[in-house]
Amino acid sequence: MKQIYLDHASASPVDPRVVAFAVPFLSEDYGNPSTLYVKGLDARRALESARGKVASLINAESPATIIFTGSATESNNLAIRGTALRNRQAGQKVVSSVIEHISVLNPMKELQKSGYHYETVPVDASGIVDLETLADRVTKETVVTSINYANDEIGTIEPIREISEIVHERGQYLHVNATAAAGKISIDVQKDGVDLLTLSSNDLAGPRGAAALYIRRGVKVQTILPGGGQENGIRSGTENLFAIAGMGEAAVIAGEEMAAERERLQQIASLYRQEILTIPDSYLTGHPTERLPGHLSFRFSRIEGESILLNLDTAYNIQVATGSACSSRTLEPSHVLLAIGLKHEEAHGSMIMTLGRSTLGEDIPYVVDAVKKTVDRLREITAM
Amino acid sequence: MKQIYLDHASASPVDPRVVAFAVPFLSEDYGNPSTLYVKGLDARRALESARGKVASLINAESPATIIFTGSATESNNLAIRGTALRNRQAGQKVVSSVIEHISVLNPMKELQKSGYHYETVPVDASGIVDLETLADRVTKETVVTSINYANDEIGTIEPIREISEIVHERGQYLHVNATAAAGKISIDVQKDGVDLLTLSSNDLAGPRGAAALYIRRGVKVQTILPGGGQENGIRSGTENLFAIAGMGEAAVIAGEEMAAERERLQQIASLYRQEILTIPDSYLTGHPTERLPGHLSFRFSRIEGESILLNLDTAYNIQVATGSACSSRTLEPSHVLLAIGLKHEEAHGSMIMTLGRSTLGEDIPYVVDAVKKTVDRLREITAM
Amino acid sequence: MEDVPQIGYTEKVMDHFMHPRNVGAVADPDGVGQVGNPVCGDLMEVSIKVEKDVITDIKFKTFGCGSAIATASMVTELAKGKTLDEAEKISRQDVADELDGLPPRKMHCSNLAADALHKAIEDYRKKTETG
Amino acid sequence: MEDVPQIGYTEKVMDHFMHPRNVGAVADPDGVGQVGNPVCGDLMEVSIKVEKDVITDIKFKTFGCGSAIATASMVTELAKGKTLDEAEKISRQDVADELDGLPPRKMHCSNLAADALHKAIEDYRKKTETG
Ligand SMILES: Cc1ncc(COP(=O)(O)O)c(C=O)c1O
Ligand SMILES: Cc1ncc(COP(=O)(O)O)c(C=O)c1O
Ligand code: FES
Ligand code: FES
Repeated sequence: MKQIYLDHASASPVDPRVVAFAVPFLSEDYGNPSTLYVKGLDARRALESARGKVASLINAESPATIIFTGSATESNNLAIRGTALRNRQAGQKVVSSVIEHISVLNPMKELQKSGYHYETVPVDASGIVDLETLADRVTKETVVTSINYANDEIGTIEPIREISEIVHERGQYLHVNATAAAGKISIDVQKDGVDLLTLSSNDLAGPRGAAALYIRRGVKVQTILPGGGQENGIRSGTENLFAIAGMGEAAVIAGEEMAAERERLQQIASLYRQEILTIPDSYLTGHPTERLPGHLSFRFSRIEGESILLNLDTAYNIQVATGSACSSRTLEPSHVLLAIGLKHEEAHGSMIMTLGRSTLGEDIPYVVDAVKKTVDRLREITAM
Repeated sequence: MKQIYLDHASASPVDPRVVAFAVPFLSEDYGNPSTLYVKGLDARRALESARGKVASLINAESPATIIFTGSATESNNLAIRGTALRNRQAGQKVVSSVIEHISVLNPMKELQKSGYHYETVPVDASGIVDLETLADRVTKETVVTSINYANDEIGTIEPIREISEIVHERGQYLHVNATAAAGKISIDVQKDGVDLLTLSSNDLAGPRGAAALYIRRGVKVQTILPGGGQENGIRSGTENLFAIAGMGEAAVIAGEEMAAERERLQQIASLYRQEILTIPDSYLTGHPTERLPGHLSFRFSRIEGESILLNLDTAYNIQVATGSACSSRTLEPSHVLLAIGLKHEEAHGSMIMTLGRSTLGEDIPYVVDAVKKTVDRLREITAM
Repeated sequence: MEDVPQIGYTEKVMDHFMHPRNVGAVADPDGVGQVGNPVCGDLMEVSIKVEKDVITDIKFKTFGCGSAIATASMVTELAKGKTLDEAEKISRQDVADELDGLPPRKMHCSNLAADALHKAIEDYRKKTETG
Repeated sequence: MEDVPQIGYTEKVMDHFMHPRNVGAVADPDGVGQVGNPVCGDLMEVSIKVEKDVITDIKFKTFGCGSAIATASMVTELAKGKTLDEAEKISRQDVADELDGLPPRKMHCSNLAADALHKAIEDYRKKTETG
């Protein structure tokens, strides 16, 4: 059975062009960028070239604003804890929306444990951050405010420029987790008014093991990984050139193909949406229009998401995600689905489809049929 | 000109067998191990299999004692800061030798800044930790004592079992940075009496982007990277399966080939040593016998290491390392060379050769000749 | 070395999930048990038909995960044809064992199915006592 | 976008490092300057021969890095044939520029070479004044 993978937000296959570009860094061009012989200098050039490529994708003012880390989780930790700790004399308050990724929420809670004041900002039913509350919560003691560029579970894109204005009128630095958005919609850190921005390699169809943190010039950030002093002292550890070079190349490809790919995925997504919403008691979650191009999130009443996921996988070889409590590590429903006002049992029926480069329009009828049959079968079993 | 790479401690080429094993995890078996469909479960199986392989290499009591991180730097930070912070009610003292890697020293200094009492233990002229001073410094308030299994700059292997006894008689946990030693000499965390042990993928000829921290059952460690709760809550972030699976395979190969490879490298190293020490005013640094099998560290009077390195690279395509001040980020001589009692100008003439799987005995005459000519040439220029 | 957690569902679980036995509600039931899962918020309903203290028919419905569906299916198979006393002894562990194990995180679902069965029996007993 | 730091040595530096000009000590020198590098502990020695206020011969020795060797070599080239007044004006920056730049971390080495030259001139001047 042909595999139809619709869970790109969880993990993306690395683009074969990126693999071809990056593999030589494993066994041939394996020099350590800190060494002084030619092989090391070549490695450093490759590193700096990747930095420039990532900087270009988000229109950063200089490659030097890009710090490579090992993962989006680490970039978020660095942005939040590194910035808050470095600037603690300027204030000990931090703010985020309630729908941030757990790799934002948990560093915030860490700061809270160590005495910081942490406040959250609610979102409306479509997942848009409540700007009035934001304006209330952000004060001049608020060192870091963290808002996602787009949400990975419901696809909603936040009004970052308005948010930036509010944050900068009242507080200090705006961190934006753009993990789900980078490479999918165009990001301009300068126009958007962002101080710190997280993006990850794998979400650009690059290899895992690399992510970046954009740090606007002048923003002081303290390392959270002390050691050899690589990455300008902000992130120690011998650079993972395979992953970093791959991320650079993935950024180039994403930049070049974004406009066309966005169009293509939007079309496929809109067909999916139309068809799937013909199922009785099915709903789109997240914003109807302000959403990531290849992002689809639904809920179906009276059935449970893990069952949907397993049935689609087992019977149809289709991979999707869910925000159901049953499928989570903690057996709690997605905090994002609850935050947009869903009841526990409504969140239970969540199904998330995230499209990617390999997604084909021709598979739509097969997938739609599979979803319909899956919902039907589970509704026959349901106790609701 | 054929390349003769003798700087494996800085960066190792990934073994082609490891590349072949790991590459499918990029674009085919790219599932996220936290997902529930078959592709995700297969990824989790690969992850757990890698965990078992790494556990075997160091004879850990269970795969569950292995936590994957992104780098040796991160493992060291986790071992030191994560353990100290989690156990702060048990004591706020930490100890290390003076010749630890900077990714051990700097986390120690971080703890010191936050109020911990940090003491160091000297080494003798061969780099062996002074056990009497160790016994003096480690007290029951000493939560973490960190000692390297072997030193990456001078190759000296520490008497870990004796150190373990001293630490456990007096203090609490022993962390051992085995980055330079793992895969080269056999390590048995149970017999050695180690509580926490760092090892890295690349030093096993696996890809960068993975490292491990062995945490003996019962030792409580706090995360330093809060987020999604992967790796049993101790290290968040979607698992870098390419690197982790590669590390697992690299551990298997290292385990299987260690005995033979050790023998082979010891022979080559001993020939190198014999020949190079015929150069006037040349000295071995580190321990004469208790040293890593493929590790050679020398110093030559009156000349400087960066020049040696550059000359060998440019004129002979041979890559080596140096602990000279001129080649370091900070323009300070290697703290390790100073710690074994070298004067600043003696440390200046350091040359480190670390052999690896691709090192061939047949290259010895060429390399020795190149080193001799290099030393001669630089001595003609020297102002000493 | 041990300690390797079970990864994913066993073949038996997947078989019962994909082809659940005894789905639905028995007509004119003699006992019905409904329980909610306090852990993850699911719902399970088991209905039984009883003749001479023997469970002659049993069906389930569930608003739950793969494990909930499979354990319920297994419980109905185990209970069918058993006397009430025997069926009452079917434990959470029995259900998990019959399915060749459940992932640790999913053990609580097997409670759900066994609890619903026990409640259905209780319901039957209450009705017959009072009736 | 700018801000890309220089990576490694330029071709000119490597040429001077591999083929340093004017290595050694001039016989019977008219001035000698020796400086230690306060930053990394290296040593640099420049010796000059002076005729009618013109540097007719100049040689260097250094116990230093690639950059120290190359900058010293360049300094001797720049100074040879120059009057003392001209040679005194050779600055650290001149040396670096003539070599098409140095990595930021290595700029201090160019100080070393220029300083040694200036000291040699000073030494000559002192000797001739007092002599
Ligand atoms: C929006 C968002 N941010 C951050 C992360 C963390 O990424 P990683 O797990 O690769 O560190 C994820 C991961 O899925 C994500 O979706
Ligand atoms: C002994 C030792 N420990 C730790 C490290 C840190 O490793 P990484 O830079 O890969 O994090 C190194 C790196 O060279 C090392 O040699
Ligand atoms: S019913 Fe929710 S986890 Fe099984
Ligand atoms: S002489 Fe030491 S860095 Fe140049």
